[in-house]
Amino acid sequence: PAHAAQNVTKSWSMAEFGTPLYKDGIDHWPYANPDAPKGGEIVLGAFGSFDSLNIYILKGEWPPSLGLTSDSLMANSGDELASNYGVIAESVEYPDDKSWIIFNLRADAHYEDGVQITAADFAFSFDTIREHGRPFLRSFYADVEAVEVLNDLRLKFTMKTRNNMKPLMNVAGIAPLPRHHWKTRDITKTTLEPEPASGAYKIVSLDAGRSITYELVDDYWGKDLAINRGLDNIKRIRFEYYRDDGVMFEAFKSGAIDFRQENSSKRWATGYEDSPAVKKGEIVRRRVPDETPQGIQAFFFNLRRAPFDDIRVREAIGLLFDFEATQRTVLYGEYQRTASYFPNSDFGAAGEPTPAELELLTPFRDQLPDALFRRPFTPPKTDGSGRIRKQLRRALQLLKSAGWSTQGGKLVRDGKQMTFEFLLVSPTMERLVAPFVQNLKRAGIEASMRIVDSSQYQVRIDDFDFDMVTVRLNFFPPPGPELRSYYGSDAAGVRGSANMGGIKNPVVDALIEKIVSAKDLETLKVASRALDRVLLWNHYVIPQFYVDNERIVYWDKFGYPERKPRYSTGFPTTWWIDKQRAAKLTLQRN
Amino acid sequence: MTPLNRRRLNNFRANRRGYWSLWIFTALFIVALLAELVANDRPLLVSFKGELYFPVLKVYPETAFGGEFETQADYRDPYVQELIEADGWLLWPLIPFSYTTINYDLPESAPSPPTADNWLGTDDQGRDVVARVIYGLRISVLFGLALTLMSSVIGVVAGAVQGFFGGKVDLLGQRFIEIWQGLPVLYILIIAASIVQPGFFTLLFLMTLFSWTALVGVVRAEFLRARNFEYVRAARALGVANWTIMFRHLLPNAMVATLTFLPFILSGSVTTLTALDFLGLGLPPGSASLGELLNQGKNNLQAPWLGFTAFLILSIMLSLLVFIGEAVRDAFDPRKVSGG
Amino acid sequence: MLAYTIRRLLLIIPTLVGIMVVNFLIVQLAPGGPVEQLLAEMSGQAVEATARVAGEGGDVQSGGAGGKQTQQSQYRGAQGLDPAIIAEIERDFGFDKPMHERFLSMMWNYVRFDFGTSYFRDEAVIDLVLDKMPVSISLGLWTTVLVYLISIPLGIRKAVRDGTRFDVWTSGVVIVGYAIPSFLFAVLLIVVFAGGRFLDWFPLRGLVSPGWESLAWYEQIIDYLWHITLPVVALVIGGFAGLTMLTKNSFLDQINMQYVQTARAKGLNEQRVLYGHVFRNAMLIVIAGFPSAFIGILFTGSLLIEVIFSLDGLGLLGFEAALNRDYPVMFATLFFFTLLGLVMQLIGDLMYHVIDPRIDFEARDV
Amino acid sequence: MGALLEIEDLQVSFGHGERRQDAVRGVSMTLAKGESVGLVGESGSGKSVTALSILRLLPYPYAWHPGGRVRFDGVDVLQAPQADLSDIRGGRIGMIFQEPMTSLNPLHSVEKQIAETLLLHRQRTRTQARARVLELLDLVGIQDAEQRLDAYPHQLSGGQRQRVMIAMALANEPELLIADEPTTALDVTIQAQILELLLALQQRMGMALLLITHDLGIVRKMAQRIYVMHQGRFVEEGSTQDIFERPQHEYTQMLLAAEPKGEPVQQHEGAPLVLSAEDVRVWFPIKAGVFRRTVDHIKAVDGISVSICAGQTVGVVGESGSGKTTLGMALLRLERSRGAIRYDGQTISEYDFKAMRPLRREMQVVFQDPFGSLSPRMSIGDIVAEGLEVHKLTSDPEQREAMIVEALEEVGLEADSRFRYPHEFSGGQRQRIAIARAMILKPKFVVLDEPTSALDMSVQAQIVDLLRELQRKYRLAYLFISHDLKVVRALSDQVIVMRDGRIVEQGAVAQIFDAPQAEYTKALIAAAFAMETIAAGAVST
Ligand SMILES: Nc1ncnc2c1ncn2[C@@H]1O[C@H](COP(=O)(O)OP(=O)(O)OP(=O)(O)O)[C@@H](O)[C@H]1O
Ligand SMILES: Nc1ncnc2c1ncn2[C@@H]1O[C@H](COP(=O)(O)OP(=O)(O)OP(=O)(O)O)[C@@H](O)[C@H]1O
Ligand SMILES: [Mg+2]
Ligand SMILES: [Mg+2]
Repeated sequence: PAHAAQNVTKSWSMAEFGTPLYKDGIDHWPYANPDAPKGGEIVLGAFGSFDSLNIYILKGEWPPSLGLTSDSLMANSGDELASNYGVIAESVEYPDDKSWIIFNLRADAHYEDGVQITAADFAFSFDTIREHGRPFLRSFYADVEAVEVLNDLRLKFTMKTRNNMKPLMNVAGIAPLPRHHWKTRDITKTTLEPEPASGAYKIVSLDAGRSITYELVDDYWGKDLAINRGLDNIKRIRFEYYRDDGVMFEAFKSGAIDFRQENSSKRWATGYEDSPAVKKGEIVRRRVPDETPQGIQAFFFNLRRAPFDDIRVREAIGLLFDFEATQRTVLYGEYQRTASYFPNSDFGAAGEPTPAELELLTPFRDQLPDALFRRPFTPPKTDGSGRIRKQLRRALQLLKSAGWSTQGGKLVRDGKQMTFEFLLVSPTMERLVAPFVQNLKRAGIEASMRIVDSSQYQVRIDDFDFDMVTVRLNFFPPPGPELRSYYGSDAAGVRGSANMGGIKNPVVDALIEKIVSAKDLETLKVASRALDRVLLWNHYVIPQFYVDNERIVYWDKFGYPERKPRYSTGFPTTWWIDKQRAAKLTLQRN
Repeated sequence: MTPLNRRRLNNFRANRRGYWSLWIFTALFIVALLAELVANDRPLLVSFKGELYFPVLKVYPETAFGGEFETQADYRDPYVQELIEADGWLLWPLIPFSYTTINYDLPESAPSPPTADNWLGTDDQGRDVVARVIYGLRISVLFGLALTLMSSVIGVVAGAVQGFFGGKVDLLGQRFIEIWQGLPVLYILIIAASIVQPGFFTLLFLMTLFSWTALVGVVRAEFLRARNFEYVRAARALGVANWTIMFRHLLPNAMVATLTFLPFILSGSVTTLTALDFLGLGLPPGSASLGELLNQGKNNLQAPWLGFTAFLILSIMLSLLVFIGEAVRDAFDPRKVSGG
Repeated sequence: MLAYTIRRLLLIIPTLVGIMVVNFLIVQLAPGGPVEQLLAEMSGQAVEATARVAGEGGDVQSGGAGGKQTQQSQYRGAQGLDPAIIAEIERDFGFDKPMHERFLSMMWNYVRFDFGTSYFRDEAVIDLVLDKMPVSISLGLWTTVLVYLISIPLGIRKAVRDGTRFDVWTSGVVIVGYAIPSFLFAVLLIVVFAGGRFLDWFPLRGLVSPGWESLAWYEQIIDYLWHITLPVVALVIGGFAGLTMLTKNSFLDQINMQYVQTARAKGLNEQRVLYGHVFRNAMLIVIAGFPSAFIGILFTGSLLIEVIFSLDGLGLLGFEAALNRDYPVMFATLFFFTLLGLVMQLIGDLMYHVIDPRIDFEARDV
Repeated sequence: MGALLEIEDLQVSFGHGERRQDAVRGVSMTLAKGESVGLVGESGSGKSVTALSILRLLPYPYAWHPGGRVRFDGVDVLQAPQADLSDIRGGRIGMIFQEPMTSLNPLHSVEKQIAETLLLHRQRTRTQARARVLELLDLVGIQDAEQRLDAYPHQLSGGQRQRVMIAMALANEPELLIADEPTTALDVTIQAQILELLLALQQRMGMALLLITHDLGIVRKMAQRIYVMHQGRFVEEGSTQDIFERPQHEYTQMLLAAEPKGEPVQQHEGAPLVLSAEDVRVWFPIKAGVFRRTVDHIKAVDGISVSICAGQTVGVVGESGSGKTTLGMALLRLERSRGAIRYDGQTISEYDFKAMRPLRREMQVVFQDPFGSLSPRMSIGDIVAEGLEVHKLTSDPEQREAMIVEALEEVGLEADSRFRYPHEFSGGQRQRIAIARAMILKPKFVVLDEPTSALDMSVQAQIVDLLRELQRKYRLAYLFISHDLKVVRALSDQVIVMRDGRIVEQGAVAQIFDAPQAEYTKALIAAAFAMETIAAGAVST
């Protein structure tokens, strides 16, 4: 009744901004092959262990592959970042002010055991999250006011927020919990008993912590949905768990694992050459472009502490980070230098400021460096030889202007040498920081490293008890309110906040508000680019790098569609087993 | 020298392996102690405009050689080298790298395999392995020796006291040690790390706290047995003080386990040192230690020279120590008489 | 001895309590507790406990969710977690109560053999431990058996042939074995015997094959041995040196004693002299030290091997619990193993007396 | 009849090069089946080493044979393979070692030690072996044999250990028995019993006997021929009768002439009381069961009172195992005991170790087991000098050296021996080292526990003279424990006769020896006397 006055959108799909890419009535995803043969069996490696199948509660570790067994109300396409298409939901309805959303469920959706999926199952899901869910899950749905079962096939969520699409998008991702199964079981406890699957795969066997095997559900209700055509081709997928990454790698090379996403540049560069299977072409190594926007990884100065409160000092230190040499000597040339707070995406600034950006920024002209308005920000670039005379010269100039001078080879002010500490949690970062430390030493700065364990690290970060850390911030495009906690002045003072550097800048605050309140994607992008420039030119961090491609290696037995989804490799859902290749491979290997 | 000591010395010499091991070990150790002169990224001697400079010992700004920076000269920089060679010369140490020197002139990403420049290759940060081994040996051996000495002295004394006196001393001492051994080492280290800056001596102190208990059990057992021997009674009859009985009569006869374990404790402490690294309590990152090399070997299986070097050094060191230990044993074995 | 034994048994109680109190206090002092651990995990900063030993898969990338953003990791980078939620976690973990109360209730539970459940896994600690037993016992038992069966005869032989070439090369071999870092060796074994590069003879992981239950009993044994071979070899390799040298040296110590001459005069052959007479005299330390050595191998010795061969044992459990601040698991394992250790220690002491009846534990007042 | 044992020009050396010592410098002897041969000679002359060579038991390769051969029944022992050797050792040749105190495996029970050789050479069942062990223990005169089966060597007295040793050697009724001072720790009655046993075996089995002893009476009684050894060589050999009646070599003559003679030092009237003890008791618990609970006690010393004045020697004689050693230890507060002990006016029975320490200089002891009482890793010099250091008698290193040398020379050892370790000496030499260690402190009261048991007559006489000399000079008080009644008589003014931990008789030496009252004393004296007569008889026939 309250929303009677509003315009209600009803659709099969929705997007956080603008309209979804694909219209109702598509035959299949363009990145799926509807003629892909079904069948076959593959083994994949997984790291770590699992001891539970209950993903809702805090306790227990569950296999991430569990997603294979459940469908949600809606799912996004592989070509978009923020859009949803109905899976169990046939259509959605929501008003202009986005204060609620109603899902209309498909009547034929049912669990693997034949029981129909109803609105109450989702309500049960949601209540479970509310009552017993992991804190993270709970906070994820914190914007939801209430859930309401209108009838068996109609489900309504009301939101605390207005005019914000995000909560709607979030609830669309909820998967049903089979109430009939849980009636006799306790959802607050871990379990190793699979529940009836709502998705394409079901669990056929598992051995806690060691392996889990999925198999296609015979009469999966959704197999003929357009969005599912050509997907889920492999009949059986087994995940085997390894405790040691190196061993998992060996297992892949010995043929015990079929597909592997190589996330180590070192291994990518050096691990495969001498394998006979690679030489013979039995193992395929491929690099596929990765267009997923990424979070920024950077050295964060603790701006609360001297001398990092001085922008000249920050810039000088940034000059001494020799990315090019590092790239060459320790990174195998596999990385891209990060030059934006929103790397690998078009939310970040590129080139000279556009008129639209300038328009946003001009009011703050006197609070911003002049260069910002004229030049694109580029991180310092060296020749990669490891000798950074040019950068050093500039850095020393800057430092001098900030009141530092060299005495006996040391950089001092008021008789004290500049010293600071890199606080690290992962020992692998040492390789990156060590050359940096050496360069700092050349400038007479005494930098040291300290590696601590996670809990201690957390405490020190929470207490802002560090000089410099290296952190990677999560990024969920499009940028939104989380920027307040990342870069907002208010967050700078809150213990445990994500603004660990302590950025306090009214310009930043103002721009963030612009982003959060943006009505359409374009405005948002302009604002985020402007913000990017402001942050960059303030040298709050020393950006590091990111990888813009995914490296996959697999035994040559697969077929895959010509076109891959934009934001993923498409494995394993769009891939299939190529019988011919598989046969040839078996022949060769014996 | 009394004939008895001469006899011991002869016995020691007669064990050729042990004798040579001692020399080799001493030589290695001396080289390691002089690491700065053997492996350094600063020249031993620079002659510039007729004047002599000692960069290893002193800090000279680049401006001293006509350069532009007031910070310390980077002698590996071709620019600086040209400046100096224009009017002088440089004398480099045998290995022109220090343990922190990053060799940027690598054809590929580190770790890179052995070459004429880097005899044992570089580690995964592009640092010369030979240089790191030399520096690492120094710190590891010094640490190992100190730790071994301290913990075995404490351990032997504690074990001896318990075993010799028995009764309440033993009963309570043992309970104390049990509780002590039950201490959550990991947490204490974490706590310590959050209070103090870890360094050589902090680590030495902390590790001694926890490693002295290793020998107590065996020494105690040997003393419990040996205190029943007739010669102990004879010593008592002479009025020899308890402590003298313990250390003059019993200890030499209850040293089997201690002497056997010493080399192992020493080489073990090398690895302990790195086990702590990740707690933020190891030696500061970047320090050269054998354990660190070992760790790199594990993380870089594709670069076998790392693990292999570490393993080689460790086994050579341990072998030398064990052989020296055997020779010492022989020297003090009354029944062993050298043939020559 | 009876009185002594009873006294010792009674003393176990205060010792145990002492250890628990000390641990409890110290653990409270350590920066970062389970709540922080959980927060670190939720914000993606946590580094897997085993990453330190197992090597991280990734590159020089900081914490934070990897490239893939799964539903589970969509936590919005700590927008400052709701204090209410933190309070709730604290309540869940029992941190809302004062320290002494927590300690007392824990001890009271332990007395009733209730060891609680893990913070992070929904399993009774007892079950967790029992679960890991097969792996630990397998590794511990076989390793111990092999090490002792090989080292002792070897050490004896070395003592008899002290200074010969045999002595030298065997010393070399055991020392090299000791110096080989066990993880390197394990990985080497995997690469050579279980990888794709050379020989593919042994399985890579686990204690038994999938579907082991359905095998015939002899196949089960074979399968088990097949799986256990590499890990045990990797564990054993470093174990010989100490014991071999200890045996050798204590034999050297005894071999010239008068009673050995007597034994020879009886006409015993060398073997029987060594094993029948010298053995017991020389092996006091070795034999009596056995129980605690076994405990050591069982519970801590095999962490890396467990990780590398994807075996879930007590070593790993304890280590993860300590790093993840999973206190119930930590304290329960501590309690359990300390108790076991104390009993073993007592048995070891009583063994001294059995081996050498001259040994007693009384004070000497004359 | 072919010789059973032939030794041809046997030489034994220890060490090489500079430090080489020639212990045996070429000896030859033959021994026929059933024959008894005596080997006598100076302490340290190489008797034991010769005996050990016969079984190839020396510490090779440190010990070696520059030349010579040993043949036993045609087998070249020094070259024989291990298997043949095992057969001969223990099976065909039995050996009684000189120092029974240290020759038993400390961790094996009596039963195990004896049964082992039985099981090895005479495939018997365990029960058979056990029966035989009991029989043997009975034969060698150990009472309550059944109870003693589970005893460990450290729970036995010196004599008991020696008898276990004898039982072990005799267990398989060997063809040849090498007995190296087999009766040193035995009282005369037991000694007689053992010798009877040996004779009987010889007659019954035709066992040959190589008897090494310094007790001429025993040789005389047992041996048909005698070899006299001096400085690694046989200086004389011949039939017993010839040797005793017409000794040729001057060393032999000296040996035969030497005998502890003389009278005890004359006592001063009213000499102060040095030590007195009342009702001393030492009970050793007997433990049984899994938890080793005490079920009974061995009353080693059961209510003994003694008092010793300055300059006085109290001899203690008695059956082996009667508690003599234990009494001595208790008086010195080296064994826990009950009953009051007073020394020099102080009641020391309540003193703890610390309080006793200053007194130790004045109260010394020579242990019955000299080998065990010497720290194996200390040189003789250090051992002897230790007391000096403890009681700070000298701080000057030169004076210290001089004192050591003097003490060693007094007991007939070379000065150079101070740089050697205990195991490099002969039994008799070790005994003298122990004496030197006690005497160097110039104590006031000394317990001498069989101090001369391993010494030949000449050295014995020297030592007795030394003791008397010291006593005269410093008015020493001795508690002299011995089986050798001759020596006891030569030294003591008072004698205590012990049996089963109690005093049987006590009195002045003349009274005990000439007019014994108690049955046991009578038997003891008679046995000693009988020995003499038998020996004499042996000579005359
Ligand atoms: N530690 C002990 N435990 C049990 N019994 C012991 C112990 N020491 C000695 N005995 C026993 O005490 C008794 C007395 O022993 P002791 O050594 O005093 O005899 P002894 O008179 O010196 O004999 P011998 O002349 O043979 O040396 C013996 O029966 C012996 O077995
Ligand atoms: N292991 C050894 N090392 C060096 N010298 C030794 C060793 N054993 C014995 N000797 C020396 O050999 C000589 C002979 O010793 P042996 O034991 O045969 O004397 P013995 O005639 O039995 O004397 P006793 O009557 O005192 O027992 C002695 O001088 C002794 O010092
Ligand atoms: Mg002798
Ligand atoms: Mg005695």
